[in-house]
Amino acid sequence: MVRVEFLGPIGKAPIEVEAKSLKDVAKELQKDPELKKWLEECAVAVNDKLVNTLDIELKSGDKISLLPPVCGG
Amino acid sequence: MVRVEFLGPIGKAPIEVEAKSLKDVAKELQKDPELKKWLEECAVAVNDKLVNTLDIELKSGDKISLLPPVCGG
Amino acid sequence: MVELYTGDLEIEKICGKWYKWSLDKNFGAMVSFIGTVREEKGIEGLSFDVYEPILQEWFASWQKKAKERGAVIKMAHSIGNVAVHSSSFIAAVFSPKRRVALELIDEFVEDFKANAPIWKYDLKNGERIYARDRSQKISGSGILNSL
Amino acid sequence: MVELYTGDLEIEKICGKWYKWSLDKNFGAMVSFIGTVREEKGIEGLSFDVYEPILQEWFASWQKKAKERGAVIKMAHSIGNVAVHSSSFIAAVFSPKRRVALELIDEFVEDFKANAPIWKYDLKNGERIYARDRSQKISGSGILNSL
Repeated sequence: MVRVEFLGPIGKAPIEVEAKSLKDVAKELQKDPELKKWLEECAVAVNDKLVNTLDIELKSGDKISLLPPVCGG
Repeated sequence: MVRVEFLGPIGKAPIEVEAKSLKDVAKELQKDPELKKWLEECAVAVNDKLVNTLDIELKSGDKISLLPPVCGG
Repeated sequence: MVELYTGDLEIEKICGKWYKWSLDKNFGAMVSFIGTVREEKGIEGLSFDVYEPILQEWFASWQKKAKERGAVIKMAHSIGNVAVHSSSFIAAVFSPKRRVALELIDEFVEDFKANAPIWKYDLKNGERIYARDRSQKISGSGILNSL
Repeated sequence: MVELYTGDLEIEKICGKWYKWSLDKNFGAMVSFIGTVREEKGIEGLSFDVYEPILQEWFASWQKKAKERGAVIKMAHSIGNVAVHSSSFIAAVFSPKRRVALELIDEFVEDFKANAPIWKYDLKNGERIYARDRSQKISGSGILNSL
């Protein structure tokens, strides 16, 4: 099981997902119609490192974070 | 008579010069060998306005300032 | 490390602390950027969420870049509510050379706006409204939708 | 108007005063540049001569340029001796937009270095030595030698 966290304005509680890769996580999240618009706009971090590809293997306990568009300052 | 002031590191007391134009002032200052190196490096102001040409008529009481290379901050 | 504070920043205190710290380090130049909440569209203020783990890592990578140019960066940011005409952000670059300081503050602030994991909300009639239209996608966004 | 002070600048006081002044003016960004005397070549400090009439006019022309872009510039400088690890120069740009503030501070500081009528001396063994090698000719220099 990996943990998926939804940061900032997404306002959704963390979920646990059965996944062997980031691709599995993407498939799972795409099932939720409310997440549709966020998936298009979010960056993704695995264990707090931003990633640029879905070709990443995951192990149990990994943390996936979704980061929507930012505006600090 | 116009007044010529030597600013900053030139370290020379002001002088009064008989001059009808800035060209007259230049001719007068060129007679002083100690000013030679400064004339090459200095900008010139007439009544506290920087000027870019010697073709400027002067009247009695005008103030000419020599500004050597600067370094503020 | 980014300094994070709940509510608005005490700019004079933070800036004074950094300035004093810098004096015996032989930096010739300190350039600072302060962001203050503007009164517009009837907002009472702004509110901020910060994701600290990625923010600190992003900042550490900038500190490394600064060090390679002989400079140091400092930054503080607010978490939560900040009223109109109060400050939520300050960054400063310290460097022996003025060109490095002037160039780094510009690059740093622009990258901060584009990539620091901080989310902004307008405070209006007591509500917290995500400032989506002023927000930027972090580079690499959208991969979860790319299958 | 440029603020001129004898000896080193009380940066925290000046900066705090400007910051407080700015808060209700609805500027979103304040960018400041502070110049501090570096310890090098065994100097005790620096010393400055300022020609105020042309300095104020030069500054007024920059204030006009800033105003056209919705910004305000403030500046303070030392006259006379400033010890190593003390500050002699501070400038700040206030603007509703961050890009204007970041660009203006850079242009202003560079033009200040090239054209503000201020002369710098090293203080070494109690002597005041003109820093000719670090000084720049004001544009239009040399016309008195051009006949």
